[in-house]
Amino acid sequence: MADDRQSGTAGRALMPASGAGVLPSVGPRLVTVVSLAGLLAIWWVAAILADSRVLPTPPQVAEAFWRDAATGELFFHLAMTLMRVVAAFVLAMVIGSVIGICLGMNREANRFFDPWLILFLNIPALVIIVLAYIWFGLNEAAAIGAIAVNKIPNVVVTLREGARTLDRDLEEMARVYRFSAMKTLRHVVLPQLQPYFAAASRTGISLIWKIALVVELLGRSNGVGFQINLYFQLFDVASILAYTLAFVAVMLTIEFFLVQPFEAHSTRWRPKRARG
Amino acid sequence: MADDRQSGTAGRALMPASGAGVLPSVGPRLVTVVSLAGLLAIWWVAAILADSRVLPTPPQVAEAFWRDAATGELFFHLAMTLMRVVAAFVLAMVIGSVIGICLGMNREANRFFDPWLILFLNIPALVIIVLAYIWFGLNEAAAIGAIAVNKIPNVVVTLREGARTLDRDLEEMARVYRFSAMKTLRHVVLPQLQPYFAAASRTGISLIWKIALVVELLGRSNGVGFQINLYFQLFDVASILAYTLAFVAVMLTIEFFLVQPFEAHSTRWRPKRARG
Amino acid sequence: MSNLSKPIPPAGGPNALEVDIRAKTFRGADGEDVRAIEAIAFSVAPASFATLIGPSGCGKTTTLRIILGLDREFSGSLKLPDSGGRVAAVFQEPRLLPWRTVDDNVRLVLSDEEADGDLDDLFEILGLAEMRSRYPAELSLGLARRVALARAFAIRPSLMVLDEPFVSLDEQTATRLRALLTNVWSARPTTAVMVTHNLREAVELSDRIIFLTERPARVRGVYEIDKPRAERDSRWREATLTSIAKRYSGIL
Amino acid sequence: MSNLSKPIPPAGGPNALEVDIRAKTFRGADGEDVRAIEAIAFSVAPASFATLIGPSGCGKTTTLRIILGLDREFSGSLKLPDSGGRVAAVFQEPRLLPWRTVDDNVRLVLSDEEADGDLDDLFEILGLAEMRSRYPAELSLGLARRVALARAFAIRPSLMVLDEPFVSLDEQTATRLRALLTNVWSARPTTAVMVTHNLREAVELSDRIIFLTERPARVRGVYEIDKPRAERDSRWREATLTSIAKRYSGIL
Amino acid sequence: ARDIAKIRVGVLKFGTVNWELDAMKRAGLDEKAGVDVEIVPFAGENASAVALQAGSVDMIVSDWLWVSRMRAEGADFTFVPYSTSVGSLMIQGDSEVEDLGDLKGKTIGVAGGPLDKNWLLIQALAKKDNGLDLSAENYIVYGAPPLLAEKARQGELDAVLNFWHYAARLEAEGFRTLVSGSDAAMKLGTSGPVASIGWVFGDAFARNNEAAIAGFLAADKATKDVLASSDEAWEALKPLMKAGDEKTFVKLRDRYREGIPARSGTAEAKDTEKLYEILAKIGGEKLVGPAKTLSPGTYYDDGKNG
Ligand SMILES: Nc1ncnc2c1ncn2[C@@H]1O[C@H](COP(=O)(O)OP(=O)(O)OP(=O)(O)O)[C@@H](O)[C@H]1O
Ligand SMILES: Nc1ncnc2c1ncn2[C@@H]1O[C@H](COP(=O)(O)OP(=O)(O)OP(=O)(O)O)[C@@H](O)[C@H]1O
Ligand SMILES: [Mg+2]
Ligand SMILES: [Mg+2]
Repeated sequence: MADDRQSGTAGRALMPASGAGVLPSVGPRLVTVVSLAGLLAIWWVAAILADSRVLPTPPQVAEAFWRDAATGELFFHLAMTLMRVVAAFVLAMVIGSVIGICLGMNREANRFFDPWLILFLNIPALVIIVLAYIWFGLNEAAAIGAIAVNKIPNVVVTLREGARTLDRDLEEMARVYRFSAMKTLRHVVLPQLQPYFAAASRTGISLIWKIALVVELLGRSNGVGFQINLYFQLFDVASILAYTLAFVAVMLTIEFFLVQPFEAHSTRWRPKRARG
Repeated sequence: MADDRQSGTAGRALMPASGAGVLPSVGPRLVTVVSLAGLLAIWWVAAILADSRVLPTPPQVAEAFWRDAATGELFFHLAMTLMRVVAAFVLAMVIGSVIGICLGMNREANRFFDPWLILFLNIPALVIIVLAYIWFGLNEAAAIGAIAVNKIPNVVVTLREGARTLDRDLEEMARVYRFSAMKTLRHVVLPQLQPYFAAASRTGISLIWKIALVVELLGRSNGVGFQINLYFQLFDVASILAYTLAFVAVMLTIEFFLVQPFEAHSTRWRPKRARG
Repeated sequence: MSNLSKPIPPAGGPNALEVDIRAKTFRGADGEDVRAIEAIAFSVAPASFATLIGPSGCGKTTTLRIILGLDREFSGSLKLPDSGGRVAAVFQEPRLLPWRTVDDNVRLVLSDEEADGDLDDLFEILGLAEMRSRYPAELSLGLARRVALARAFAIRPSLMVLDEPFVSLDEQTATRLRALLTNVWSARPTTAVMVTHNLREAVELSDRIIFLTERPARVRGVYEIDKPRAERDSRWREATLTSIAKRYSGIL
Repeated sequence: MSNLSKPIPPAGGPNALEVDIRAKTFRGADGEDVRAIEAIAFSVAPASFATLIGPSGCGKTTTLRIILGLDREFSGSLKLPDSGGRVAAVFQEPRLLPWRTVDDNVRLVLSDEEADGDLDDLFEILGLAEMRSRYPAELSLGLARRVALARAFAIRPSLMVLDEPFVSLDEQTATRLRALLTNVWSARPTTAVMVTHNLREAVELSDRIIFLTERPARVRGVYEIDKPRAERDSRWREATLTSIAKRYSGIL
Repeated sequence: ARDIAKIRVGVLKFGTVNWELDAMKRAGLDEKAGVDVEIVPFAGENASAVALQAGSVDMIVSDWLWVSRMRAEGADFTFVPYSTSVGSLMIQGDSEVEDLGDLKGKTIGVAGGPLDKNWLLIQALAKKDNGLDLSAENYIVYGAPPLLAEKARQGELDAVLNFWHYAARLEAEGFRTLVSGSDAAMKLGTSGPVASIGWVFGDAFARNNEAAIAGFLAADKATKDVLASSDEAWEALKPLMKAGDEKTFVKLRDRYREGIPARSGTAEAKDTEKLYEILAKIGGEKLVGPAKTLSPGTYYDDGKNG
């Protein structure tokens, strides 16, 4: 049987490969809006069906949001948490990446420090946080340090896997052409680690935020974690969700207006997936 | 200036590339033992210097360990936690990988579900756990489900990054040679995702264990998390560390006797790093 | 490798391969368009062998990708000899699975029934007998290219697509492999399209040579060869080369 | 690209390149040993051009890797022409950084002082002028190989190492690039080692051809060429090829 | 044998309630009262609240304010007083602080967060007696109770408001009470100590398991009588209490005994309503929820007290 694949007109061929697809006419922004609307709809229906204090409807959460937003309280706590999250994130990514890349590239060091890594990976957040507070006092530095220490081993593990898969051919090329260490790092090593950085930072920021909640619960007097715990004692789920969603909204904004454009730019060299 | 690189004798050339290094005569097992001993020494010295109830010495922790080990209590709680960790791990890895690979390979699906993913990434563990307990009761299924739901978004994010970097050339080769979907998955896709699986499982098991602690705190009557919190209320750091280290020991055993041999086997095809 | 040892009835699809690419444009990462193909139209009769020759970067690989169905974003049409049949492809790079041994790389393209077949002859003739349990990273480039050839020869395709199959091999090995290809192909004639920069090779193997222009590629001319392969001796070859060189300046 | 436009005093290291590999064995992933090299010893006089020819998989690339200092696990010794000097290498695969444009890939090998230099001539002559802002994934293999050549030609090395530099190029382009190499090299003679499967190319470019045996590689013989490059016309070339073919059977 | 009523009680494993229930089971007092009490231990304060709402236990210990708020929002929980022991503001034994007024400018740790009842009462008291706004003019640290106790020992905190058994332990270590929650309440106008924590269970459960509730409350009273009088009964509880030393043990025992409510719930209700008003004023809607007064039915009415 002959197979006659007629591939449209000349106009089709001029279309960029990435633009075509199931929803070719729908812009990416619109997809996101539809997606969020879908999520809201599911939640609303579920809340109405459940009809329980434990799953409030969107308006109830909105009300809780406005109550605390009107007094500025919500923004204050959100800002405090964000400050801690950002500080700990930067610390953890920098330290964790450096260690991870070194371990991934050096078998002996890795063999030696692997047990330490597994230890630090598995120390409960509670233990680290309490020890940090006890040793360094109930202050901001202890809080941020404790969060970072919790996250560092995860970054190390992810980047170490990345460093293990570094392309040997390119490394050799860089060596033969006498690339300086900086040049090699910037142009050869880091671009290869991009997906690992992406994974480590996306999972990282969420992990850090979750640990920040515990840190605030155990020994800070402000922040979203502090508030959530307060409302948890009162079993006020609507307020808990209001704070959670405020944070999620911040994350979505960062994702769509900072991370995704940056990522699209830094991976524009990748061959597009075949769609035969 | 002439550079005369004399590269040892014939015997040297016969040595496998991977065996040579800074510690060529020291076996890998010994390195691990030395590493653990070093860790113990640091801890011991620090504990003696600190001389505080908050940082007990190794013998004090050992004593706490034996106290609860002798009654069998420690092993019971450890077993319960391990059971939950393993069940949640399997669930989270399977579900998360499937979703992650699909999203990584399909731009449209990813654009739609990305906001959902960010939402689920950032919902505090507390909220998920409480909702799970309230809706499904304080039972094992709710506990394990809640842990898995907490971890799934992380697996998704990591595997999605992996799936985005899949080699287009190999995919095309598989298509041209009419590989079945199963064959493509098994021989083309999954081997490329190995480092992402490794990262997701290593960080995953530790995250799951940490969430298990919270789950046990909030609604189980056994498990290491339950015990650690009890001892936290008494501020008995020695006992907390005893339980923590018991878990870490299990993880180390798994790492060295299961994960590492498996990994060495599944990555034996990788060209060895140049060590010029 | 049964198709090496016993004669097999002529195969290949029932129809001619008909390629009619009216335009192919890539959208570059910098947003600019790259016109790769202006117009390439040719057909390959059932069970005959066609070769594409053209300057580096003119659009040969792109044409093969379109034939293989790996790129559908072009304007024009394509008719395959046999839509259900299998395709044997040798890509311009080896494209081996790095995590599978040489043996497994070849065996994976076999269907489930053939998977346990005896590949000893094939590996032997390609000089890969010693390498079967190696991984691709342990091969030299020439060896890896031979594995890619083994993979293409291991199946019974209805269409063969070869992108510079004999490059990076020493003259002796290349000659041996060309002979192998001729044998395999004569035993079971298959519609075949090859790209090469080696006119000698083209003249030795093809029934029809299609010359392409610089990018964006157009067909510059088609040279038909009617002489049976067995009769193509070196005198005939030199004469043909000269006649081609006269007709298409700058080819040799 | 200054070394293309103005004449430069002869360069290359002050010493001969001396290679003396007494054994090179790989440990395969399956635990078995692979003897790649039995004994390869040769020297390349300062500012002269040597070519290695040998069967596919015999150990040529391995030898070059040892010269480049990428593999130190061999027994034997190595003397470089100039340990401080730079090395220009064309690997058997292009080895471009996929995340950098063609222009950046070439510019990155320049030292900081040269980095802003004018590369227009170089790109023009290699037929890459239009491709400078492209990424490697958007290039055909032939184009990518030319970028790798551009990279090697952009610097002023004291040693050149070329692994099949002109493969996968159409005859016209290859001829142009060989001429370019001859020019660059004559303007500033550098110690050079090349691997090729193309004896014609070797005869055209080298001062000395080293023939290797099958794996494990030994030196089969060395053929010296004294004729100045300018005087190597096609009649002399055919005669030389015949004489080599007579001496080393199976080469052509 | 007749069907014995069953009741599942969620308690903190190392909490005081567990001591009492343990003593009850040990003496078989629950069976004597015709009820089988199943102790379900938890590790965290909030776990039992989750368990009650998930229906995994029938009864927990919590405070009436929570019950009132939940009722206002539609839940059917009800409350029977369990103990008048509440948190106390503790200071180091050799501290120069004599009254709340001296706390100005100090660092104060507060377990339970800004909406803790005792903290609100003590703040109100400080404002009334000393004209001091504690939270505005001091550095307040909210945190986990064990952490704050440890920080007080370390001297990082000048004063700490903690739950009663942490307070008792600190007292055994030489700390002294500056003011307790019930002191503050009484100074603000209640006629006696009000039991702030009690047994909490659903109205529906009580309706369907009247015998179980009645039996349980009877057994509870009997247990309290035993613990109030017998020192031997306490010896058996020692391993559970993890007191550490004899002094702490005695402190814990004595403070427990002091906390046994003398009045019945209905008798307390009037004081509670007053307290609710005070709290509603200082804590605002944040604390008490939308209801301006104590929700009706907050105190369990078994229908016998008329
Ligand atoms: N994905 C792509 N995006 C943009 N341009 C592309 C892409 N693929 C190929 N091209 C361009 O299309 C042209 C033709 O490429 P093609 O690979 O078909 O060349 P070719 O004839 O096979 O050359 P060679 O002999 O070097 O292999 C080249 O100029 C190449 O740069
Ligand atoms: N890392 C390695 N591990 C094991 N064997 C190897 C490794 N690298 C090369 N070999 C083997 O060593 C031999 C020589 O390889 P080399 O790459 O030097 O060949 P070559 O002469 O360059 O061949 P070609 O002309 O095909 O490029 C081959 O048999 C190859 O399989
Ligand atoms: Mg091509
Ligand atoms: Mg080679």
